[in-house]
Amino acid sequence: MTQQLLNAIFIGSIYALFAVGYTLVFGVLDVLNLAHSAVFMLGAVITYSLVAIHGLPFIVAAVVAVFICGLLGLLIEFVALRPLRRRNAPPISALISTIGLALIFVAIVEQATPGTLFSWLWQDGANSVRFPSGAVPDPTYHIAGVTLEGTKLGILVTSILLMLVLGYVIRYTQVGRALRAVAENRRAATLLGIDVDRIFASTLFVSSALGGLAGLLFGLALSDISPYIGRDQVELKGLAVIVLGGMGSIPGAVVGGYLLGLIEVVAFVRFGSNVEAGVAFAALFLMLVVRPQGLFGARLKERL
Amino acid sequence: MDFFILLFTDPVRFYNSHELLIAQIGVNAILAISLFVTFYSGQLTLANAGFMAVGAYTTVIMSLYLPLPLPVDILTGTLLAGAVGFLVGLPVLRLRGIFLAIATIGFVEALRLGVILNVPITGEGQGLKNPGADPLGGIVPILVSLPIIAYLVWRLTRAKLGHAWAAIREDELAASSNGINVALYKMLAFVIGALLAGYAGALETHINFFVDPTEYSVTRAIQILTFAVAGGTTNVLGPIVGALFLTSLPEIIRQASAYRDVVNGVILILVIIFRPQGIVAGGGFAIHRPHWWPVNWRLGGRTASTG
Amino acid sequence: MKNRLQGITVAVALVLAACGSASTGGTTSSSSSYQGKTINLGAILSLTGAGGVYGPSSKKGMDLAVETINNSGGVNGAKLALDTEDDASDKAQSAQVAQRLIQQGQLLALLGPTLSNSAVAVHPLAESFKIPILAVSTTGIHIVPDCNYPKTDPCKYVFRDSLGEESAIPANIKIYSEKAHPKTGVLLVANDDKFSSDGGKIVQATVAQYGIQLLDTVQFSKTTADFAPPVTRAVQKNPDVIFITSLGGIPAKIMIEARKQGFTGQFLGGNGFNTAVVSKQAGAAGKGAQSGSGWYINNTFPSNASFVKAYRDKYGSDPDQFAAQGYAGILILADSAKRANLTFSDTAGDRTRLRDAMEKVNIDTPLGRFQFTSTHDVKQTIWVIQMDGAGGFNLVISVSPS
Amino acid sequence: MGALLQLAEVRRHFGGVQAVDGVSLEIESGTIFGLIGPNGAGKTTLVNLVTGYIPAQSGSIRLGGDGGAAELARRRPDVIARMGVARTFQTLRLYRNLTAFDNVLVGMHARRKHDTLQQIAPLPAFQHEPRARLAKASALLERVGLKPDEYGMRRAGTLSYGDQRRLEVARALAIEPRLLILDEPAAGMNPVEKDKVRDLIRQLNADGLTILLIDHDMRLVMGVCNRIAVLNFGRKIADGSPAEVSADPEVITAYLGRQAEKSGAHVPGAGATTIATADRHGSRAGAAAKPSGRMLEVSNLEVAYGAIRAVREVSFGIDEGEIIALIGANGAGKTTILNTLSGILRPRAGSARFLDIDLTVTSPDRIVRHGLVQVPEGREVLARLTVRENLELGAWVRRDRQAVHREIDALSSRFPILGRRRDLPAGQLSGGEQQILAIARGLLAKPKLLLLDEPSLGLAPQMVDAVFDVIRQIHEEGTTILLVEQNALRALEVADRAYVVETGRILLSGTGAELRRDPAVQKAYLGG
Repeated sequence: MTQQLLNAIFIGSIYALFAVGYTLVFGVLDVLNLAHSAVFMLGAVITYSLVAIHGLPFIVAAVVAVFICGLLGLLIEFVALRPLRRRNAPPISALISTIGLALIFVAIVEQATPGTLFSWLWQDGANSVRFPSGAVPDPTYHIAGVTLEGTKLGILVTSILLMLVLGYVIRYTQVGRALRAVAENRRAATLLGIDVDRIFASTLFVSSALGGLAGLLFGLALSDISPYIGRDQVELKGLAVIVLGGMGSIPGAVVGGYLLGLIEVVAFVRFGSNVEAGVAFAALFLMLVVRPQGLFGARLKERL
Repeated sequence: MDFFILLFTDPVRFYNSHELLIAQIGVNAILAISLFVTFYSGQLTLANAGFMAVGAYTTVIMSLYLPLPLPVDILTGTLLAGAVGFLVGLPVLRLRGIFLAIATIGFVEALRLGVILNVPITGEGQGLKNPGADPLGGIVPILVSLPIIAYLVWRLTRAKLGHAWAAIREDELAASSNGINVALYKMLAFVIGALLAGYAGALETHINFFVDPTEYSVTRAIQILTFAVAGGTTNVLGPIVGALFLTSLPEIIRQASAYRDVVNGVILILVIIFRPQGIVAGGGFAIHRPHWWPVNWRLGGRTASTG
Repeated sequence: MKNRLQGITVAVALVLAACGSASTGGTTSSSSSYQGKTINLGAILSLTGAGGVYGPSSKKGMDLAVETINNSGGVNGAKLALDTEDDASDKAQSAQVAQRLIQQGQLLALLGPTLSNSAVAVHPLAESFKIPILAVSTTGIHIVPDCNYPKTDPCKYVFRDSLGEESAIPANIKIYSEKAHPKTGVLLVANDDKFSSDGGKIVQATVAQYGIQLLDTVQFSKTTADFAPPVTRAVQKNPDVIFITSLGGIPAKIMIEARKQGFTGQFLGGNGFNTAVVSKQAGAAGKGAQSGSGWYINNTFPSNASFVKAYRDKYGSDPDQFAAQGYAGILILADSAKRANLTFSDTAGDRTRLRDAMEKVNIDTPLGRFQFTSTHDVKQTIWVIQMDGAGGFNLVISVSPS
Repeated sequence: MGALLQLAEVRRHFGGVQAVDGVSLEIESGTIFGLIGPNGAGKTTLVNLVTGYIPAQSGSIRLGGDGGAAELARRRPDVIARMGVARTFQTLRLYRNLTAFDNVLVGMHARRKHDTLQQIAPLPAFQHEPRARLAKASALLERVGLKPDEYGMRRAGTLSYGDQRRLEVARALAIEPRLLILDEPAAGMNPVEKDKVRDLIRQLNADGLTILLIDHDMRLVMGVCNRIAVLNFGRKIADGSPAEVSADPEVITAYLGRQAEKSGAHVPGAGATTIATADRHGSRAGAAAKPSGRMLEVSNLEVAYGAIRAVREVSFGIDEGEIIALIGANGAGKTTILNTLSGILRPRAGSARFLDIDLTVTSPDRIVRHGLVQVPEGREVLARLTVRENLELGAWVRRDRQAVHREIDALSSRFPILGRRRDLPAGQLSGGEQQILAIARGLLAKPKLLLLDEPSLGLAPQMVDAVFDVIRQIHEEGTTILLVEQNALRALEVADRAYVVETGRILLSGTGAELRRDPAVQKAYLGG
């Protein structure tokens, strides 16, 4: 059971890290960025290719990848979100345009094999790979019958640190205040001289950078990097997480992440494995029915 | 392109060699309509994939275990889907916009991963073969019912029912001030949508031989949404065109085979940006020019309400 | 360039050998000349989407075979033409593509589709159109001959050259238990795709007869992010064997996690293990993981050696099981066509003739000596292999067909 | 004739605020009953209680009728509507994307049989009823003065403001109500349109309809109502004939605010108001001293929302150091003018220059950076941020953090409420406190020109005084101010010059004193 609880915490921190970026965009822009999972995937893929194909040391590769993912965030803002915002299209159309981007990102990686257009980015097509052994040290400790994996501990620490930093920025810095101001009332924010569009762009940058980071940590700790890790493994779980925590709430996303990890593992241990996959969504459904604003409920406004 | 060449030079052969595609278009069109109905009443739901599953599985299971005529199986599947729709609607219809959408996603996945994969009678992960399947005959009921359904829905939107839906979509508060029982009419839309989705699901099992859980995932739900939104949700023609367009797209752009999904995505984005109201919508064939930079600086719709 | 030519000539020699052997294989068909004709084949493969892990390999194998045969004078002078279509790993599209190919009218046979789910939709279609279809990668149950399952009438036009899990898994378990006499095992199975849960059922059905007690069956979803929980549960039962029936990267992820958690026992599995990618991903953790395979890359008999060489020359990378089975698929069809006295005028008739000829196939392929059973399933040597911990495989033993 | 609607001791509070506080009134059937009161007096809340949008917390609301009276409290809005209570909305709530016809047809919902079958089988036999309905719909449009063949097929959103108001009335009539509640039907209309509305109301009443009329426009209300009740801060302060009510001193106070005795008018809990903080003076000294020059120049400004032209050929200018007031009724276009100056809206024509920048093209944030700052209507403080954070954000455009912090401290000692509440979410402040916060926030941006939109909106009289004191002070400290007010007389007290805006046009202009004496203005704001 201890082992399983540890497992829960590790999964939780990955969920949380993914969801933080997800929820940030929703909180500030009122749109669900369905390309977030694709950026998550690219975070892992880019890091991998920099290490395995271009032979950079892992840390360098990671930093570069995270930055690139941030830029992808800007791409999302400029291609999929801003044009729609300009003409007051309903948030649902942003849903579709981000789906479109996600499709493109995944397809590009999925089709990249040696000798193709994108072989510099990825060479294993739809296959799933892991970082070359030795690229990163991955010690494993066995203490009192429990297994502690270095990489996972790494993730745990990183994600907690990051969330603290992010939390601090948002709560105590001028930029953070501006962010919350825009989230609450774009008009008022504008009248204070805040360039709302710039805030949106930087939100996308940060959110996507976080998403990318989450992705590469995922690939590292679970030795699984493929075009589908975003879409299949975390996208919907991430949704469940931000709903549990309260859509748009950063602490909500963090708590929600760990909560979901716990729920899943408990369900797995108590009621057997086959229920585990469904439980996240049952939880999501119930939470919305019982308490739509989630645990750390922000206000609910109509969004359609 | 040879897709069109064949279509125009030799329609008969085109039909013979694309019957399944056409059938699939029909099914998808019905699904898109089922989403359109709820959308028309101002609700964004993704539950259709789940209702589909109910319809499909019920039909197949019945034809496996009960010696009843096929229509009975299909009818039962459809009605059951409607019933499930009602039960799901009770709790979720309080929710609005994206929240309703997400709740319904929860329903779909919980149904798929939680129920279908754990109830032996559904064949779990292995899925179920449909003995009654007849890919070439299966197209008939589809092609027959699509126009009927389209017509019915079109007339509904013209009837008192439709006016109430439109009113609720436009402004729930004003609607109730006109004596419209908002909750009731929302539920009606939701259930009708469920019935249609269930029916489509039931029909689909007869053009492919096999039902398995993977088909009734959120991916499918979102696909249905894109049919409707890309096609346009101002009138019932939109979803049909959307389904037609997006379903045949993979066949049309086979040339781009490897990067088909890229093309898919690009087209999706282009449509949503240049035709925000969908392919079929008011404003004829006007193309919306996006103002890439703040020529006409606006903040949301919010400003227009001040003054 | 030079050695590439060699590769091809060897392969050619092979094909001829194959035909020779075929005629010794009992058929008395005089090989009539097809000079200037074309034998059109169609393949439905998953080049994009989830099946993209397998489809492309199959395609490479087939293309290589077609090229080789055509470069060596074709089939009684007739050229082979292969039309490969992607089904995007989607069942519905798979059936649509199949119908289009069939209705184009001049195809004599189809290969594929890649995924079991699609096969279930496509095969009955081919059957009802009376066109031979050869599955080259599907290993689930109810593929042949009962493509109409649960209807009992056998499918006459459906064949496969990919070793089914029904043969591979039991053979593998048999070999291992005869060697190591494991007492206990735990099954880890993905419950949301046909291939995996088929495999699971087979394992459950097999273990008993070798006195292995299945302590637990842990199901999981393909969408599981972290396999620590299922693995923990399995490892804590500390079984002698962990059976894994799943696809893609999952087996590797499980092995890695299990080793981290201190599992020292044996991994047994099926076709899910048999690609170099999996072995590579599993790395050291996978060392010794054992499975039954339809093909083994290091087999030295000429029909395989030359295939592997030609493949490396053409694509600059190692072939995998799916490439081999795709390649074999073309050889099989070519050989059958050779003996089928095709008319090239009456397509329906030719399709049936081809079908009849296929039933009598008996040739050397990269998979080994190949025949069809009376139920159109694979009759070949099963190669029991182990991951070598460095992205490759070692042969444990070969089990010749009963 | 008995009472059609009876309210007894109806109460409703939101959080701490008593929105409707024990109101009782009776509406005789067949009469026109007026309900007036300053903004935020609880008029609309009362309507929402009657129509069931907000459940009353206590008291009873009874709809009289032939079959005895029925209790409305705690019924669903749609039920109440079907019982014959129809309403229009203060903020237009038309189905903007439906045609005028469809709007009316939807209105008939409650009085219409389900026609699904007829619609599905559109046989001639079935067509008579729909045709009858269409006829009725066009009759209703006629009745409110919209030509069916001209407007019937146009989307509601594309109609002019006045026509939309009319259409909303037609939609309300479609339910064949016994009681019609009109919530500010004449808001933002010019005198001609208002006269039309008055005639329409009279007409409807003559046809035997009982009407509850809520409006700001005294002329209108006084003109048509048989009886009037006045609300202020949720309480009924007067009830009687137009004459009685307009004579009532309490009513006049409520409308004009107390004539603030300059002495001892303080922000509640304010310390010595004279502490005009040292460094603010320092930073302003120059500004105050500067010879006054043209600061803002607006000429022939025209702004439109879609089809509706909200502002037309507006021209005015502001010299450095002035206080200029724009006064006028709701929806007259004052706020639109401010938002255009702030760059949130773009004019269709005309020019607006502030110092050396062109306001019609500069982005809102750069406009603020150049020192043109708006304190928006309804405060728009960031409710979920603390008072302190709101202030910090006020200085977003500045980089001199230390100075900012000093000023914040100064402000919080100057307005002790802000000091004491600094760590509370701004949403928890009272209206007046929020207004002060909003102004303080605006000051932190170091404005050269400060736009104040309705600073006294919905404030208690003594709060109004406090706010105007603050305005006077900051003006004395050298900030130029453009003030938009409904509370005309108070605005005119402080303003150097003022412009009277009506339906998007500038009607009159002159010094504050002149306008205060101007009978036209008196009339416009006091009726009688």
